[in-house]
Amino acid sequence: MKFLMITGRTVNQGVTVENKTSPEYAAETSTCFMHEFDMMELGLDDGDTVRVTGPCGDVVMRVSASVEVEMGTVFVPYGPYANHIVAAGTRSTGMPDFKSHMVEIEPTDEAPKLVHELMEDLGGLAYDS
Amino acid sequence: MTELLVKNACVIDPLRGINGEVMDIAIRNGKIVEEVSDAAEVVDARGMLTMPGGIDSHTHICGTKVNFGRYMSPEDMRAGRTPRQGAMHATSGYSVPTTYGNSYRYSVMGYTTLLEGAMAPLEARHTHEEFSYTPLQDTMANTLFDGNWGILEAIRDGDTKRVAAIIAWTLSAVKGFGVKLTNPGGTEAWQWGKNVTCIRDPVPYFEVTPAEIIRSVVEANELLHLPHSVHLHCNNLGTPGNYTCTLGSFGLIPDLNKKRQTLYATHVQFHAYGGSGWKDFCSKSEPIANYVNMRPQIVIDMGQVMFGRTTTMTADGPMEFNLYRLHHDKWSNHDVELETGSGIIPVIYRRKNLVNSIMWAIGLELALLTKSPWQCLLTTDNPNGAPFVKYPEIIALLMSKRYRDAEFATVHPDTESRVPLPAIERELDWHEIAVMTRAGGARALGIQDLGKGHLAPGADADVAIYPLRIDEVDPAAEYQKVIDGFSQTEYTIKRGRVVARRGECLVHGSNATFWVRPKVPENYDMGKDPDFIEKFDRYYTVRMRNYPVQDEYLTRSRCIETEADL
Amino acid sequence: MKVTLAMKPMTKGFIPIEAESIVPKNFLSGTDLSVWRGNRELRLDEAFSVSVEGSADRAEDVEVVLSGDTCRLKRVGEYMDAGRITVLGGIGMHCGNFMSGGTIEVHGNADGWLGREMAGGTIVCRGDVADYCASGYRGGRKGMKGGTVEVFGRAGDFLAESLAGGTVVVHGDAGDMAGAEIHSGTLVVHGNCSRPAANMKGGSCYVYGTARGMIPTFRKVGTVQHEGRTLIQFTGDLANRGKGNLFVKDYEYLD
Amino acid sequence: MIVKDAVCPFCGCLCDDIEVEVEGNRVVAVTNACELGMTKFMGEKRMKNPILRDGNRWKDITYDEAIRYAADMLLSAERPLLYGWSGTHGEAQCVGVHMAELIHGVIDNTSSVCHGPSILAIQEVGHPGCTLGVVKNRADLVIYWGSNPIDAHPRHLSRYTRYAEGFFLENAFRDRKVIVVDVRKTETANIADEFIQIKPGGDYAVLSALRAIVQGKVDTIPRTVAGVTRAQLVRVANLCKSAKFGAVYFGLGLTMTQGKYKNIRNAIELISELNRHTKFTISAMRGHYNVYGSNEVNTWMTGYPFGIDFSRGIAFYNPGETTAVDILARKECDAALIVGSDPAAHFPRRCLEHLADIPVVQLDPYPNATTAFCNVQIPVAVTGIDAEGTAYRMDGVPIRTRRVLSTDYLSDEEVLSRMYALMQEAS
Repeated sequence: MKFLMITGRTVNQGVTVENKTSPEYAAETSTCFMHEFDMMELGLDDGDTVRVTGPCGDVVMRVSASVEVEMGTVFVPYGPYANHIVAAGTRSTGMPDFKSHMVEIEPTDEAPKLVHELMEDLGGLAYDS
Repeated sequence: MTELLVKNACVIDPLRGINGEVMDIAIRNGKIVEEVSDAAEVVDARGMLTMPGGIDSHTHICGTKVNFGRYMSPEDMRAGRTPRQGAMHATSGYSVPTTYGNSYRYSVMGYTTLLEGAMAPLEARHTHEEFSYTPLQDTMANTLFDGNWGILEAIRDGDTKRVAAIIAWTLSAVKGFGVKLTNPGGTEAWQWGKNVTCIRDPVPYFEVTPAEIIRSVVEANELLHLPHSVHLHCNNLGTPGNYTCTLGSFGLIPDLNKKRQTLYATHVQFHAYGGSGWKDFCSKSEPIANYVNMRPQIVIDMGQVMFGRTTTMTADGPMEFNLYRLHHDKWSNHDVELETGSGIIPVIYRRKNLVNSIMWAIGLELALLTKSPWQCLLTTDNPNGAPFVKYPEIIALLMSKRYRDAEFATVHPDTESRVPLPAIERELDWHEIAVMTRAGGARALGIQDLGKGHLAPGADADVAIYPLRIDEVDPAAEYQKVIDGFSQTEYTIKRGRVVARRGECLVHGSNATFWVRPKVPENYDMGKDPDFIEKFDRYYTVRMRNYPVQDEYLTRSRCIETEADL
Repeated sequence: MKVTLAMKPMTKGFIPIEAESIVPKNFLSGTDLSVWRGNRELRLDEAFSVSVEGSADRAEDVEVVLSGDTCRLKRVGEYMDAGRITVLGGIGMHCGNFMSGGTIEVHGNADGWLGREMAGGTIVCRGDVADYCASGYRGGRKGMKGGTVEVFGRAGDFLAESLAGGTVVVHGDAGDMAGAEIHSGTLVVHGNCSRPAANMKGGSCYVYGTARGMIPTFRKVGTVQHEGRTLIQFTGDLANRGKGNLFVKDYEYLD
Repeated sequence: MIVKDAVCPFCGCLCDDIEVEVEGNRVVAVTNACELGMTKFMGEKRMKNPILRDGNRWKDITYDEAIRYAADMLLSAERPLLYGWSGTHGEAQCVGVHMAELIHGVIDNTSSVCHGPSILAIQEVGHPGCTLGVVKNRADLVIYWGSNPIDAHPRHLSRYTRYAEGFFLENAFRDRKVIVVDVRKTETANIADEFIQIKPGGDYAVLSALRAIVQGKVDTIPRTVAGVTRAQLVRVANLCKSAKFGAVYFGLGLTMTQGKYKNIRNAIELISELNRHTKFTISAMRGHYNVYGSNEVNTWMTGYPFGIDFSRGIAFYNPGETTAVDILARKECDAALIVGSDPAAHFPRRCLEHLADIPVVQLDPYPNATTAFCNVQIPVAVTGIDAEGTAYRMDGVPIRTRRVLSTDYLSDEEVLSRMYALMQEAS
């Protein structure tokens, strides 16, 4: 199903943003907030995982029902998960289209990756000590 | 110990009564001295015009609104860009250059001391930060009190000593220098989108008039024995017929200080307008200058307008909004809680525009009709009337009737019937220019005793040597030589070092900031006043402890302590 | 005189090269010119294989032909006042900035800011143009002031922003905010575009396709015949001063 | 020990009334801060020493080695990018600008992916604004447009608007109306007196319609505009015109959606129009505690707030070309210094792919997402916790942060100054 993906700040994203190696940060920024009717349509329950495919690839997130989002849109807290599928074009303004990406969402059995796994997929090297 | 000897200088030093005498100037460790050893480095001035470093007694170079003028104007920034080179950092901008741009261009013109005309206390830290990136001039900041709630309430209560106490606390806290009133009362009214039209309109809620604010703050200023007088930007700037308001404001001022004026009225060009509207707009420089001629307690500066593009910026928020309605271009406004405000818009002054042509004439008339150069200082209210790089042209206009006539022939043809300029024959001499650009500024700001504006032993060794032979140049005829000569010094010496030579700045430098700490009796210490503290805590959005500007922000601190009569 | 500049392959291929020296009149005094790759100055012949045929006394008689991978070559033809530049492939940003005369023809695609603040002359792009074609500079009030830009492919966003004179024609679709802040001159989009002529103050904007996300503050005047097409005429943006004319074949509001 | 009036180095509210309780050089309690600020003050898990990526492992190195590495990297680059700067103090930002100037690099800050579009709009039409206290003391109407303070600036409502006591408002909560405009019914919308729900991408159209309505041109407006009824728009326009003092606070809902800066331009022009009727101001909800400071510093030193390219010696500014996302996505830089931000968490993936290809040095107290792309990371003190320095609040008010802990970590300014000194020696 196609959705408009909007990204934005949340308290939990802010609380965990200074500790990006934490599971809490990963959990918050890999959450895909969705209208419950849309979830029903896709046969999803809170905490189920979905594959979200955007213009630049796909990423696995967990869904969470939210009364704040309209049907047909999903909300994802700013972070590495949303950015894994956001296109880098800025329409020559410096600013990517963080709040206006059409994405395809489908249920999956895969679990979301850890933040450092996403980074390693792109050529980074995790640091933990 | 570093020593420098400037030889064969043709010195004009008005505060010491020296007018064109060829002499040597000895400098040791940044100060003028009687003599130096043979080991001193020698600069041969070869008979060139040598004066104390220039002092701009009213300019806008640092702080919130100046930086916002830059921020909103990338098109202005690209007009004057230079790369990093030698000791000079990169610069950008024409009408509102970067701090380095300001500092280098002023230095190349021989200016060594600058007074920032308007600093909102709440944002003072910003002004001081930019001062430290203005390395080649000593700096000081006029501090805005025009809409200060504590002061408005104290005036309403008739308590001038409390007015003084609040000024004292604030100047000390924000490391300010002088007391600035910009459209007194008007900036508070503007926070409701209103204004005061002249000195008798009450300020909403506080119910005090601009006249009461001016009188009371002038008295408080003298109670504190501040070096500088109150620095007033009159109400009603820029509107036809405002000269009556200006005269009314001047009429409020008694003569309270023997050493200097009691009121410094800034950019009076913008306040010397006749007419009932733009259609019959005309110059009223004559009544203004006549009044100043009879009142030694008043010093004004020109606020000269020069043709071309610039950016206007002032704490006078409502005036800027009115300008925006005329020009319909960009408009920025920034009200500051409990204190003041500001506005910014870009403008272009055009020769083909009658009003602009009259404005251009009025500034020159004020300087030419004011008999004593000590009472009318040379400014453009940079960048409001024009960027300061236009000063050499203004000097030439004042020194040459022929140049004025040549320029006059290019302005709007109807100007002639609206202004007295064509009939004015006076041509200022080198000495008068020296007064208007340094000595007069030092006296008006009250910093001559701190070693500014003259070259007596003990003074700061700030010296400007211009490539001009005053015995050879006839300024009335050779005005282009005057412009060229004042555009670029042969040497600019700051604190005893050659900082600029023929257009190039040679050292990185570090500024000193002058500020005032009036000593008040315990019962007038606002830092301990329960009512003051309570209101501060309730209505400001920063904590009182976080408000004062810390010592870290001053590269070199020159604190002036005064004893208040409270 | 014909100057041929064939781009040499670069080791750090992605760093853009600024080549404002590539203007016909500069070649009248030889090819001893430099370009900049990032913060390094290069001689023209370090970046290009240079060949010159014939000679000329005036810029009008100079043609510069660029070949090779010129997609990252910026500022070609800046301040050009006469002569001709032909780009066989694509061209980088800011081609023809401040141009006042002569002709630039780009056979491939052009990157952003093609013909920025152009005052005269002609630019033809056979491919697509990226954002801000024929626009102004940041904070400026005037975009292109004169001359002609013709694009045979599509245009990106902010096409002809603040257009203040001259003519811009795009044969394909244009992106979002085509002709925003237009105050004079003519913009023609043969295809579709989004939110044309936003905040219009003057000038004319024609959309021969569909105006998507039509701005709700244009007043519909009626239909007109224009070059064999029936177009719906609107007057300027009422949010501003209601001046200028927008003609569209079709429109959709975001209602 | 309790440190009073500490300054919170989290968001642009820059709250300066925080009480921090310190025991044994650890923060044990934080009073007055919101959850975001409290977590920042209590932050642990700092990186202990500089690290160097050595093939597929990390190696500890000394500060001297790390600083030397960074200086050499930047000196040899043809187009270095110096990015971040919002999470550090002004004094460090100044060194950064000098560095960019010296090595002819590009310096950009996080506003390019935050309120950069707002700055572009301000550069077209100006900015009628005010300090936060003016709103607190006067505003009887506050509009949050595309901003969600409950999540992003939690104390904005209590310190300055909805719940703040004001001098000219007898009962602030009752006398002050709050309107929220958003595409989502956020928690902030729940505490508003009026909620305007716009279809995604419809802000520009709604703002145009409001501008026309404020000028009395109601008839041409379609019955609904981007999901908002004309009746509601007329009601809101009247509310605005009849307010004594109105204040708009907008957020990334305007800067990140279609049209980007044109949305903000339209909002500013609406406010300028409203000033013909009453007093109105508009301000951006700046994110990082010192992103505005970075804009200020850049502006007084280079003339431009962000996205400054010194490749050619002079400062060149053109967001969309000289901004970090564009440069990385187009692979146009060959080295990167990251200070006070975490682009790997906040930039689209294509940018990260290039970070993986070029040498990267980061100054940050914590391991973060960007760490994975670093060749060297240098841990530093946290401004506002173990380093002092200047920060500019979202309304331009500069405040000096306090130090609440003393540690051995060098501040950003100290590390950068040492790097800069090495570069000056070499050039």
